[in-house]
Amino acid sequence: MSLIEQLRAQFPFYAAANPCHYLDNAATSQIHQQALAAMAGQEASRANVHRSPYRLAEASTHAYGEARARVARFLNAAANDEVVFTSGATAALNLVAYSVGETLQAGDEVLISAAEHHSNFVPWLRLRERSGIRLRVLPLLPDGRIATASLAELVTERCRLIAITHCSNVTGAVTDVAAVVAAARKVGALVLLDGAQQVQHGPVDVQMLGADFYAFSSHKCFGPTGVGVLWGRQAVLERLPPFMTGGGMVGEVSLESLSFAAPPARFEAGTPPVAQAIGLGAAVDWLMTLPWAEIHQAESALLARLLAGLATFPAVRLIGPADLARRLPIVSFEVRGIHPHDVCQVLGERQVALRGGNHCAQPLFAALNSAGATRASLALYNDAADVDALLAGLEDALKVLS
Amino acid sequence: MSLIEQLRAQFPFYAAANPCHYLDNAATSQIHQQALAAMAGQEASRANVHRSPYRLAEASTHAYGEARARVARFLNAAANDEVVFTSGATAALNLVAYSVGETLQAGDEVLISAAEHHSNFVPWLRLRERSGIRLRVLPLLPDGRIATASLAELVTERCRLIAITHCSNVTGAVTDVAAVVAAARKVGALVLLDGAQQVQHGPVDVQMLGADFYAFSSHKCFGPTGVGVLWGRQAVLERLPPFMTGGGMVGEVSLESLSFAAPPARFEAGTPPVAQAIGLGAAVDWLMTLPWAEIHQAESALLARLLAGLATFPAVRLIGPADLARRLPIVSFEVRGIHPHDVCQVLGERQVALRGGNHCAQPLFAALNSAGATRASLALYNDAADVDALLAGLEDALKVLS
Amino acid sequence: MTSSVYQQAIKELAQAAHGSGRLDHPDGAARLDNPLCGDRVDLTVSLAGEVIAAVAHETRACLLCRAAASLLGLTAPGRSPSEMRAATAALEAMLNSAAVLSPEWQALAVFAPVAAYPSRHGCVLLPFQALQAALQGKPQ
Amino acid sequence: MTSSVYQQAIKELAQAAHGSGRLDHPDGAARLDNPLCGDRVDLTVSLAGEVIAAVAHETRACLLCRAAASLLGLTAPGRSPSEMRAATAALEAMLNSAAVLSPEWQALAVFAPVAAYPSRHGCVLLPFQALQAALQGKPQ
Ligand SMILES: Cc1ncc(COP(=O)(O)O)c(C=O)c1O
Ligand SMILES: Cc1ncc(COP(=O)(O)O)c(C=O)c1O
Repeated sequence: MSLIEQLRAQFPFYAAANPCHYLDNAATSQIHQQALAAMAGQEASRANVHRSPYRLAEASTHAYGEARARVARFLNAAANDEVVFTSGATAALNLVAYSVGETLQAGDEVLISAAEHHSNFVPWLRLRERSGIRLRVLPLLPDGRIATASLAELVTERCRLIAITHCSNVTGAVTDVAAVVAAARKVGALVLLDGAQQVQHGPVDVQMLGADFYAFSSHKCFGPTGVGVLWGRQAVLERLPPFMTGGGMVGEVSLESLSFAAPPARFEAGTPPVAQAIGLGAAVDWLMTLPWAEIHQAESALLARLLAGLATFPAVRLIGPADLARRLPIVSFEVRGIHPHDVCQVLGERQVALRGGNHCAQPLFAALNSAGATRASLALYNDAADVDALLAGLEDALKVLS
Repeated sequence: MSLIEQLRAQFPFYAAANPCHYLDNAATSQIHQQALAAMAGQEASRANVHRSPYRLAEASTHAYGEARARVARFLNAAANDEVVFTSGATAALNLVAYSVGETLQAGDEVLISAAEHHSNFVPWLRLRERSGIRLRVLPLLPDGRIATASLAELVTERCRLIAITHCSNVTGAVTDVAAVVAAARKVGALVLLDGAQQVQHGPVDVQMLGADFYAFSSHKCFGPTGVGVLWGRQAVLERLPPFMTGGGMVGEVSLESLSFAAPPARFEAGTPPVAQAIGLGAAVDWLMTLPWAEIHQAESALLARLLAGLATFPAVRLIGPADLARRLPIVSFEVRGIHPHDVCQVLGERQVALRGGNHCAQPLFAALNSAGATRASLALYNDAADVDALLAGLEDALKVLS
Repeated sequence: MTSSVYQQAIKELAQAAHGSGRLDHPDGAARLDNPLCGDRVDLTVSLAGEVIAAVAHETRACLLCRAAASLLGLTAPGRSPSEMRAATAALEAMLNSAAVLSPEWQALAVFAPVAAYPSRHGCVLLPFQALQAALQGKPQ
Repeated sequence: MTSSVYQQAIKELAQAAHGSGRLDHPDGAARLDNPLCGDRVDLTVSLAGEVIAAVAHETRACLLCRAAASLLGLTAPGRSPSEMRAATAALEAMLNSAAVLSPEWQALAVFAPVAAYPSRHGCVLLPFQALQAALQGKPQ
């Protein structure tokens, strides 16, 4: 069996009758069988986490803690307690916006980029409304990459936080994190990376990246829906107030006094997504076993095949960098005179799953002067037949729609 | 087959080898097979919700919408769009505290009770810190019921919201909602009911209750972990700002202008817990088919057996109303001279699953002058053998621990 | 090279773009966005007594939405606001529950294949909803 | 009527409540709570040169926690802070990873059955952690 065949054999999606050419992985990936089995197994006989001394409760608590440890290993976190489970990347980003936001003063600055997903853009607009912070925005190069050269100008002494995507969900461009972290360190600002798109393409090393926060969603890295992660540097988490509050995260509670548990409990109010976190733990555990060099090579080859194919269509304009370095296999393009939804519709009828529109990134499309794009996003189980089906379908679409 | 046997046959928990006497249903219930299957089926071949015109995405969007419709029926909501999916009851309560909270002024009042779970207590303490609202607290009667007679005094013209539990997770006491709603209407205050404990015991009718918000968690009513519901009256939801922000809930997004989608999307930032919501939909669909009169009779009989059994122990003191009317089968008790965790430990070794401590309700225990209690909470699949195992185990515990 | 949705009639409607433009002195106007896909319709309408005298729309949208706007531009003039409300309801019913169209509104049948794609319903409905919004508060 | 955890030795320790009380002029003090279960230990400690002269604790807690506090009250006096740190580490290792105790700390073995109940580990550790907290910043 080839690597791709081996991988496909582990996904329930490919066991279904007539799986489509699934190229919408940036929206959500398919689930790995281990993640699904771990989640279902936990649910089948369950108890709440937090202390109760009967066998099922001890088992839930243990499995939930083990999931945390697995995510910590996946991110190379310095400690398990740096991993906070949330309901998704959006919730993780909102957690930082509310919690760090509470510590900021009017006039303090937060730096984002024009490439951000709405989930890392709107929370900061809202914080600006609440707290009078100043929001600065890194501009884009014409090919959609973030203009990190502007860091020197935009990171001022008042900058408290740089919140930036690790990889764009539209262009596939990977951010020059080292430059961002270096600029932040100069002024003592924190760095939050939105890793929603990155983690699908392999484990990351938060210590090497040098960031303070890292956010991602389980459903985009082969785990269940309903859970995500905020990793935070322990010393930073320890001095932050909570975001949501409720059961499981307090010390003392009365009308007169209120204290909070240490992280990560402080940030996990209420019953967490126990089974989903356990499913995610299984997914990242599996991800850590994969031959990533080989997979990256395969992904790059497919990406090259797709870009070369698209280049043969005079009506197609690529949104995003054309060179393969510093770029993930997420490919957005315009088709002159044809609306992305019409492209997606025709391709969808041909069993090619794409997504079209502004991809929750209106500021990026405004910056690149585009009304929207069709996006194909590849994952480790995609093969040349998927890419070729897209290219053939696109040829059809041009005929049908012109 | 008896009703209980029929019910048990539908729970994977009872198919496992040696299921314990599970009496920790107020913490989390076991999952129904339909809910588990619906969740797993959705995950096995999936796409994100929100519009994309390929078959899998259309199917996900449809199933997610259908889940919303099912929850709307379960609550007898006036419209499907009154149902907001959250990550749990705690998130639903925080949503109201942040969103309604944003519309309040210093000096406005929020009324809660001393019986609240921390998830409906701490968010209001935090709002008080943020906004300078005044927090008033309905006291308790000696048997733990909320003293609704104090409503007349505590609901002032400045009262904007009454946030109160539908049923206590410690005492099992069901709140006199009609009295609360009547008091609120007099001054134009909104009413939020925390239904986390109630929904496990049958469908509720939010229109008949007359509240404005209703919050609950899936995992406490036989659905998956990782999802919950905030129901809100449409006219109320429409005039509220969002809580979390991000993908899927905006209109226009730019540095200069920001608008939000209509409810429920406005309150569902990011990728929702799609598969979990679909699992919850299956759970409530099943709940709506049950013979509730018969189940309530069985639950009451078991409750009576438990209370009668406990009454034979001179060392046991009940926390909560002794009469069966207006009370759910959640039973907390102290054992003189013995710490709840020691009781739970001995019972746990005997395969009786209980929970001990302050049950995330420190203000209630402070009001009742108790340091904590052991809790047994019954659900529709419990039987006399479960109760008898508890009573026998308690006898043992007294011997072991004295 | 076929598509269940993009039949010749739809493509011709979109191409024709009946009623495209903007009225100088409208009695009503509305801009409707579909935030999830970026479709936008700017619609102006003028009334003559009980009936719609003219409709004009600027539509930046997908082919389905443009075809629907064009059909609206073709059929609305001369009808009453309440007739157009009925048409909108008929269109919605056909999409959502495959309801059969009355003989009067057979022209809407070109959109029947879209029923299978709920994510596209909004594209077809947007121009009709824009007309409703523009007529809001006007005599029926 | 048996329990793997509540063996006679543990019950006797809890009952004896060695070292219960409060020192009048302590060199260090700490209050530690276990918020999830409500256990609380108020601990005071006094030093004589390099060693712990006396320990006193007020413990409102479950039987396991009271037994652990009692064992602490019995064993800490006469030992150095660093010896007690080693004892705490040994206790933690026994609970978390069933590590074997050194001959010196065999007394802790009464808590070995608690290893099977992670939710109770905190109960046993709390008094030892309270001592660590009370010794914080003191000469080792
Ligand atoms: C009365 C009550 N409210 C709120 C909650 C919080 O629910 P969850 O932990 O599922 O968010 C609970 C759960 O313990 C509860 O019993
Ligand atoms: C770059 C980026 N950030 C954040 C998100 C939000 O993730 P989720 O919707 O899972 O919360 C996404 C998902 O689309 C994304 O692509």
